[in-house]
Amino acid sequence: MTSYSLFLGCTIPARLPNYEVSARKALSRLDIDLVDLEGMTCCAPPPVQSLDLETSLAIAAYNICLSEEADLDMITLCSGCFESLTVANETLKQNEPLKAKVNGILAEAGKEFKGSIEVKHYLQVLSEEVGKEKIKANIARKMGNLRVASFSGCHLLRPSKILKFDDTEHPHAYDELIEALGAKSIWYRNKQKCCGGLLRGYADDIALAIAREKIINASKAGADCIVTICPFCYLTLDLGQVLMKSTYQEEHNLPILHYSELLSLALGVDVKELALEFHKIKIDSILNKIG
Amino acid sequence: MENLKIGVFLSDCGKVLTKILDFDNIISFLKEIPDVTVVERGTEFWKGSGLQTIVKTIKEQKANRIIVAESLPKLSEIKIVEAAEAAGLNQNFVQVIDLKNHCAWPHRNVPKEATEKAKAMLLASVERAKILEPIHKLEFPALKSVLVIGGGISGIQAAEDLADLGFEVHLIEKAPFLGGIAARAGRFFPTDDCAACIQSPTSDVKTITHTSRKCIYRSGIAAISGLKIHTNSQVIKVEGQPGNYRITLEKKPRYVNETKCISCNLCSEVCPIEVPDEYNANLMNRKAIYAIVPNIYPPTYVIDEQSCKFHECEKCVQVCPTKAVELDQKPEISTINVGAIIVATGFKEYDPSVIKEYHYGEYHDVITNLELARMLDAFGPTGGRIIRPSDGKPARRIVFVQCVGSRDKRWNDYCSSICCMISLKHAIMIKTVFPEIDVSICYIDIRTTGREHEEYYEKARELGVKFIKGRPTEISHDPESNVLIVDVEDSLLRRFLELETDLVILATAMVPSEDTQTLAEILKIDIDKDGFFKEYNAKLRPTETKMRGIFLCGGATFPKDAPSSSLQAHSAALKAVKFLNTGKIVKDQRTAVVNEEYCGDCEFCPVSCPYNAIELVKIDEKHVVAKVSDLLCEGCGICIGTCPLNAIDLRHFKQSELLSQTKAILSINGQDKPLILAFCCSECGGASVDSAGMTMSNYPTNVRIVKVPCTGYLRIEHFLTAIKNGAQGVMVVGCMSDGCHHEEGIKMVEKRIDAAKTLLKEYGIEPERVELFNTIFVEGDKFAEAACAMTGRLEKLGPLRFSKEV
Amino acid sequence: MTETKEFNVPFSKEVASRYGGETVMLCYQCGTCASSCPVAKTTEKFNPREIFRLVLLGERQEVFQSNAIWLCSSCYNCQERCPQMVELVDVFFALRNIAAKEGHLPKIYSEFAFALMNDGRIVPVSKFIERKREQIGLPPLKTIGTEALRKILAVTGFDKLLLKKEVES
Amino acid sequence: MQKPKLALYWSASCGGCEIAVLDVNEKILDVAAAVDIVFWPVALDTKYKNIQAMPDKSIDFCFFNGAIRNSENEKMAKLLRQKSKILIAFGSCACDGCVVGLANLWNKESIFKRVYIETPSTINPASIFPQNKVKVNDKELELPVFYDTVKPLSHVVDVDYFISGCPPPVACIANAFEIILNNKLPPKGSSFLPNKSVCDECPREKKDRKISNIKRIYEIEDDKITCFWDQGVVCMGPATRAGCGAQCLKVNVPCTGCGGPGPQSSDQGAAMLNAVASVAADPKVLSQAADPVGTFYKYSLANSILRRKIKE
Repeated sequence: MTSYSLFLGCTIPARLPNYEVSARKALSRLDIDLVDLEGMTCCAPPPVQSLDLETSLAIAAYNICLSEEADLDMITLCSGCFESLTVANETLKQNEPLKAKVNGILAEAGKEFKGSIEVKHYLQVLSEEVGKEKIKANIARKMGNLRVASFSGCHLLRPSKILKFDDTEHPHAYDELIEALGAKSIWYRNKQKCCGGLLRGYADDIALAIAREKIINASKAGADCIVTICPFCYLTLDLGQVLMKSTYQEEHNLPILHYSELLSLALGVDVKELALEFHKIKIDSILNKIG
Repeated sequence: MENLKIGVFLSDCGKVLTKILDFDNIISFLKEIPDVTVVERGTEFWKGSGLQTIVKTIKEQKANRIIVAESLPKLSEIKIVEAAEAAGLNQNFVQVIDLKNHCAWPHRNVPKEATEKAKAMLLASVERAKILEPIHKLEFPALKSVLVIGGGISGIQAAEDLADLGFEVHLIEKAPFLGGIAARAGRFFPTDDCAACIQSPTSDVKTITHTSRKCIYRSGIAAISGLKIHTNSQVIKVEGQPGNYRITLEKKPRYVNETKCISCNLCSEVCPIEVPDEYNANLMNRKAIYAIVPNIYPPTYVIDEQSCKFHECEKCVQVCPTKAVELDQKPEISTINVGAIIVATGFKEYDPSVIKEYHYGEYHDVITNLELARMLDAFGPTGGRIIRPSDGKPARRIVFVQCVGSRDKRWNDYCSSICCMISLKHAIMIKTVFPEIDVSICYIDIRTTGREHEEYYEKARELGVKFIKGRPTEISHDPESNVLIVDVEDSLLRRFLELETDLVILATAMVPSEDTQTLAEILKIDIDKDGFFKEYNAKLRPTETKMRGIFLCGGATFPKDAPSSSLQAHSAALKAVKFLNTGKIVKDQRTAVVNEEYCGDCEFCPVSCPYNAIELVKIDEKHVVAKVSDLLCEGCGICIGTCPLNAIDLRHFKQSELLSQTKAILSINGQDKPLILAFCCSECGGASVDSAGMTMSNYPTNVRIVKVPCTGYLRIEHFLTAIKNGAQGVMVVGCMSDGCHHEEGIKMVEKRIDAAKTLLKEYGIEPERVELFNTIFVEGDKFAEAACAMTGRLEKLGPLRFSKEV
Repeated sequence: MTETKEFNVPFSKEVASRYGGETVMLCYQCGTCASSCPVAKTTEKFNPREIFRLVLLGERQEVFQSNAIWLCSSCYNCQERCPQMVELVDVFFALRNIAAKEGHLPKIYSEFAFALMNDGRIVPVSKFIERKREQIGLPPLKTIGTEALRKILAVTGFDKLLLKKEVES
Repeated sequence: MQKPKLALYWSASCGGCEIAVLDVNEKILDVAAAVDIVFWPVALDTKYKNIQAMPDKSIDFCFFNGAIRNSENEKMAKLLRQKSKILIAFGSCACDGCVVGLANLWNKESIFKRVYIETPSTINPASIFPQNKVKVNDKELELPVFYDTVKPLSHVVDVDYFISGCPPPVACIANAFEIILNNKLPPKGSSFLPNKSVCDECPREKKDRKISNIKRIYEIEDDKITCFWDQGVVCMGPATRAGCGAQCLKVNVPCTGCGGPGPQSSDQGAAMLNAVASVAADPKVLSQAADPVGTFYKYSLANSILRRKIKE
C-alpha cells in the first residue's frame, strides 16, 4: 500500500462528485491510499497565473509545503492541478533565487518550500507504479469491444520539459491503460489537440467550437465514448454537448467518461456506487455494452 | 660575459614629437644610466640613413643591446630586427618601443608629464635589455608528402592539387567508393550539372581534354602519379609532429581484389542475397556483392560483410572470370609517413526522426532531400521517377519543409546554409521533367546568397513552384487515403492550410560527419560548438587549424556548397605546400621551456596549452616532468601563467624581464594621478593601445604599458607585484573573449583575474583595482576611455596604503 | 493610409524582463505556433505569431486593447514545437500579468480572484453538492487554508491588484 | 678537532618543530655525540646574557624555529644571527610565517580586542590589555612589544638555509644533519627539502584536470586512487614544496601546503590559484572555496607578496 496526499483542487469537489467517488474507489482497490490533508487551497491554475505568476508559484508551493510536512508525495486527479503544482515544484527545485523569493513570501504563512516531495497525476501512478499487469489481474468486468476515443488533454503531458510524463508527440501510456481494461483505444483526427476548456467562461463560443470539433472527430472515427482524465475536458465535452444542442442545433449524444469511472467499472465496482447520474450525456449505452 | 653596451635610438618623427617630448631631458637622463653607451636622436630609424646608424653602432661601437623608439609598430620592428641580425646581433637583443603612439600623441596636452613617462618607458626597456638572452633559429625536417582524409569533393581536389605539384599524396576514404555526399546528391545547383563531375584528371594525362576535366567517371584520377587512394580505410593513430607524422591506417577488407576486378557484374548477378540499398535510400535492393552506381572509383566491387554468407555460398567466387573475389581478406594495418594532413571529412544529413511531429521514419512518404536526390538520379533506384515509397505510386503532390532540425534550438542552432538551394534544385528538376506535379515549399526564409542563386529562386517561381511562408507544425497521415497532411500557417495571408500531399521532403540540417569527434581527438584539434572542426581563424585562416601541419577544407568546418568546398580545397593544398615546400620547417626558438629541476609533475600545464605542445616525459625512475615541443609551442606563455611551481619560462620573454620592466616603469612618476600598470597582449590589446595613439585619443600619463606575448601569460603574482611596486590599479588589455590569438589566453587570464579579485578582497584591497578589458585594433578610443575610467575609479577609491611594517 | 510611426522597442524589453516573458525576443515569426494553435484555427481574433509580432514591434496599446492575449488556452502545443524554444504560454501569462497590473482585467478573471481570496478556491462548493457528497459516501471536505492564503496574497500585493480593479469598476 | 657548536631556538610557534627534532629517533644520539649543543631553551637552561656573552659567529649552526611575532622574537633573531655562522630557518613558521602568520589578516588592536575582551571565556571588565612596561612591587617589568604583522625569519635577518614543513619532515631533518656534519653545504639560500612539489612524491593518478566545482573532502566519495583535484577537492600539493613524501596523501588526506611555496615561487596561494583558474571550467568555481586565505595561504600568508591584509 502506497500513501499519497490527495490534492483535490476546486472543480472536482464542487462539480464532479462522480469523478471523485470513482477515483477513490478504484485507487483503493489498487492499493493506493489517499490521505486528505487539512488546509489545502486552490492550486493556482492558469486563471490565477494570468493575474500574477509569482503569486501563483507561492500558492502552489504553499500546498506542496503541506504535503512536505506530512512527508507524502502528492497525487492529483485533475490535470490542471497536476500541471500547476508540478511546474511550481520543479521550477522551485531548480531555481534557487526564485525559491528564496517564494520562501520569503511563504514565511508570512509560516511555511518553507523544501523541494522534498514529488507531485504525480493519478494516471502517472497507475502507469508507472501500479502497472498494467496489476490492473489486468484485478479486472472483474468485460468491456465488450468498447471503442474508446481516449483524450489525455493538455496538462498531463505539456509542458513536457517540466512534466516529463510519457512522450508528448507519441503518447502511449494512457492508451495502454485503456486497453488494459479490455477496451479498444481508437485513432481519431487531432486526438492530441486541446478541448478549449480553459476558454470556458471567457470565450464560451470559441471553447464550444473547439470542443465540437473534438466530438465530431471522435464520432466520425466510430467511438462509443470519449474517456478523459481531466475535469475541464470532461465538463467541456459533456456539458458542452448540451450547449451544442442550443447553439448548433446538434445532438451528438456521445458519452463522456472519466478514466476512473471506466476503471471502477472494469474493477467491478457496483454501478450504483458511482453517482453516474451526474453525467449530462447519459452513459447507459456504455453500461449496456459492457454488461 | 661581454660588457653590456646598450644603444638607444630616439626617433623624433621629423621633429613632430619635439613639441611634446623634451628630447634633451630624455637624452641626458639616458646618458646617466650605466651600461647605456650610445644615445642617438634622429628623424627615423627603420630605413635609410637612420637604419644605417643602428647598423654602424652595432658593428663599430659594438653595441650589444639595441633599443629603438620608433613609430609604425610591427613594420619598423621587422625592418630594424632584420638589419640588426644582418649586422650580427641576435634578434632578441633588439627592442622597439613606440614613444609616439604610446606616449606623445595620447599625452600631447601634458608635455612635462609625457616626458617623464617616456623616461619611465625607456628605463623599463633598458632594465629589460640587461637580462635578455639570445634566441636561436631551429630547423625541423618536413616530408613532402600529405595525407588527405576524406574522398569527397574537397578531398579529391586538394589531393589532385598536391599531386600535380609533385607531392606524394595519400587520399583516404572511409567508404568503399570515392565521391562523398556530393556524388550521392546527383546534381549541383545552380547549374544542374551532374555531381559525379567532381574531379579532373591531371594535366599529365594527355588523352583527356580540358573540357572533360570535370568528370570523375571519365577522369584519370587513378592515373595521377604520386596519388595513392585508400578506400574502405580509416586513420586510427597519428604520431610524430608537424612535418613528420607517422599515420596508422586500417583498411577494411573489400573481399574483392582491386587489381583484378573488371566490373563485369557477373558476381552481382549470381549473388543470391538481396538487401535494402541504404545508399539509394532503401528504395531498391542490392546484392551482398555490389557497386553503388556504375560511375564510381575504384571500379571494384565490394562485399557487404553483414549480409554475405561467405564460404557457405561462394557463387561469386566461382563465377568471377579474373578470380578477383577473395573471401579470406583480413583488415590490413599499414603505416605511412607524411609531413602534413588535410582534413576533408565533410558533413552528413541530420537524422530528422528526432523531430517527432514530422514522423520521419514512421511515415514512409516523409523523406529527406538526399533520399529524393537518389530518386532523381538517372542511375538511382527509380531511374528518375518520383514515387511514393509507401506504395510505389507516382507522387503528384510534393511538399518541401525547410529548416528541419536546423535554425532550431532544440536540435541545431545554426542555418545549414545550403538546404534552401538543394530544395530549389530539386523543385526545379521535378518541375522541369514533370510539370504536372504540384510542388510547394514551406519556408521560414529563403536564403539564396551565392552567385546566380537568386536567379535560381526566380526560375523555380517561373516554373510554378509554390512558396508558403510558414513552418509546418506537424505532418499527419490519413491511413485511409494514404495521403500526408502538412499543417502550416501561410503567415503572409494569415491563413491555415492543411496541405494534402503524396510526398513530404524534409530539408534537413547538415551536421558533422560521423567520427568527427574521434578524428579530432586523434589529431588533437578542436571542434566548435556545433561539432564541426574548428578553423584557426574563420576570417583570415579558414583552412588552417591551431596545429601547424593540419589543414581543413570543405564541409568539415561547416556545410557549404561545391564552389566554396573547391576553393577551400585549393587553399588547404596551398597551405600544405607552403608548409612543406622547402623540405624543412624553420622556426625561432621563441618558446616556453620547463626547468626540469623544479617541475613537480602536477600535470596542469599540458591541459592548459592550446597547442598540445607539452608532453610528460619520464626522466628517471622516480620523476616525470613536462617538456615543451619547440616545434608546436607558439610562445604564448599560457603555461607560464598556469604552473603552480613557476617552473616554466618563455625564452623570449622571461618573467624576470616582466618584473624588471614592471619595477622600472613604475619607478618614475612625474604626475599626480594614481599609477596604473596596463598589461597588454601583443595582439589586439597592444594594437588598441597603438591605435589610441594613432587616433590621438587622450588618456592620462599615469597609465603605463607593459606588453606581454598573450594575456594568458599573466599570473596573479604579476598583478600583486605591480601593486606592491606602486601601481594603484592594474589593467589587463587583451583580445575579445572569443577572439584570442592564442585560442584560450584571454579566457585563462579572465579566470585568473577572477581569482585575483577573490584574493584582493581577502587582503582588504578593492577588487576593482584589477580589471580586464577586451579590445580590438579599431577600438583605440575604447582603450583611452577605459584608461580614463580606470583612473577615475581609482581616484574615487583613494590611495592604497601599505602598512609601514611591510 | 500608411502611417509613419516610431516603434516602441522598450515594450518587448519590458516583457522580456518579466518572469515568464524572458524568451519573447527569440521569436523569428516562423508560424509554427499559429499552425499548432487550436484557438487560432477557430477564431480570427487570436493568432499567437501575430501577437508576438506586435510585442516585438512595440505595439503596446494594440496588444492590450484587444482581448487577444486572454484567448490562449494554455494547451502548450506551440511551446512544445517552437524551434526557438520560446515559452509562449509563459509569455502570454507575463502579458496578462502586465495587463492585470494596469487594470485591463476580464470580468471572469476578477471573479476567479475574488473567489480565491474569499473561499481559497476558485469554484465554490454548493450546499447541494455537499449534501450529495454525503449521500454517495464521499468524506467531508477538509477545511481550506484561507487564512494562510490571504497572508500570501497580502505579501505579494495580489489583493491590492483586485482592490484597484474594484475601485476602477 | 673541536665539535661544531649547535643552537636551537623556539620563537613564535607551537613547539612542534622541537618535537620533530627528537623524532629523528636514534639518529639524535649521533647528532648529540657529534655536536656541542650550546643553546636550546626547551632542554637547557641558558640565559640571554649567556648568549650575549658568546663571541660573534661562535655558534656554528643555529636552527631557528618560529615566526617573528614580537620584539623579543626579533631581538633573539638578530642576536642569534650575530652569534651564528649559519642560521637555518627551521619549520614553516620561521620559513613562511605558518598558521601564526594568518594573524596578518588582523592587526594588534583587533587581536588584543578579541583575545582580551571578546572571547566568551574572558572576564575583563576593566579592559586591561598587556602593557610593554608594568610596575610590580616597585619593580618595572618589561614585556615584548606585540607587532601588527607577523614575519618569517628572513624578513628580519639574513637566513642561510631553510627547512620548511609543519613540522619539517623527519627525513629532511636527518638529511640536514647529515649534510651539516659532513660539511657538504649547498649554495646559500637553499632549502634542505627537494626542489619539487608534493605531486612529485604523490602516488595518486592525475587524470583530466577539468575542474567544474570545488568540494570539501567530506563531500566526495574518495576513490583513493585519483588525484584530489580531479575529484574536485582542493589539494595544495601542486604548489607545495616536496620532502614530506606526500605522507598526508598516502593516508588519503589532501595536502594543506605546509612545505611552503615551491623554490621558484614568490606566493604559494596565488601560484595554486593560477593553476586551478587555468583549468577550471567556470571562472566562478574558485569562489566556492570556503576560506580562500585559510585554504591557499594556510602556511605562507606572511611570506606572500603582499604579506598581510592592507585595510581593515
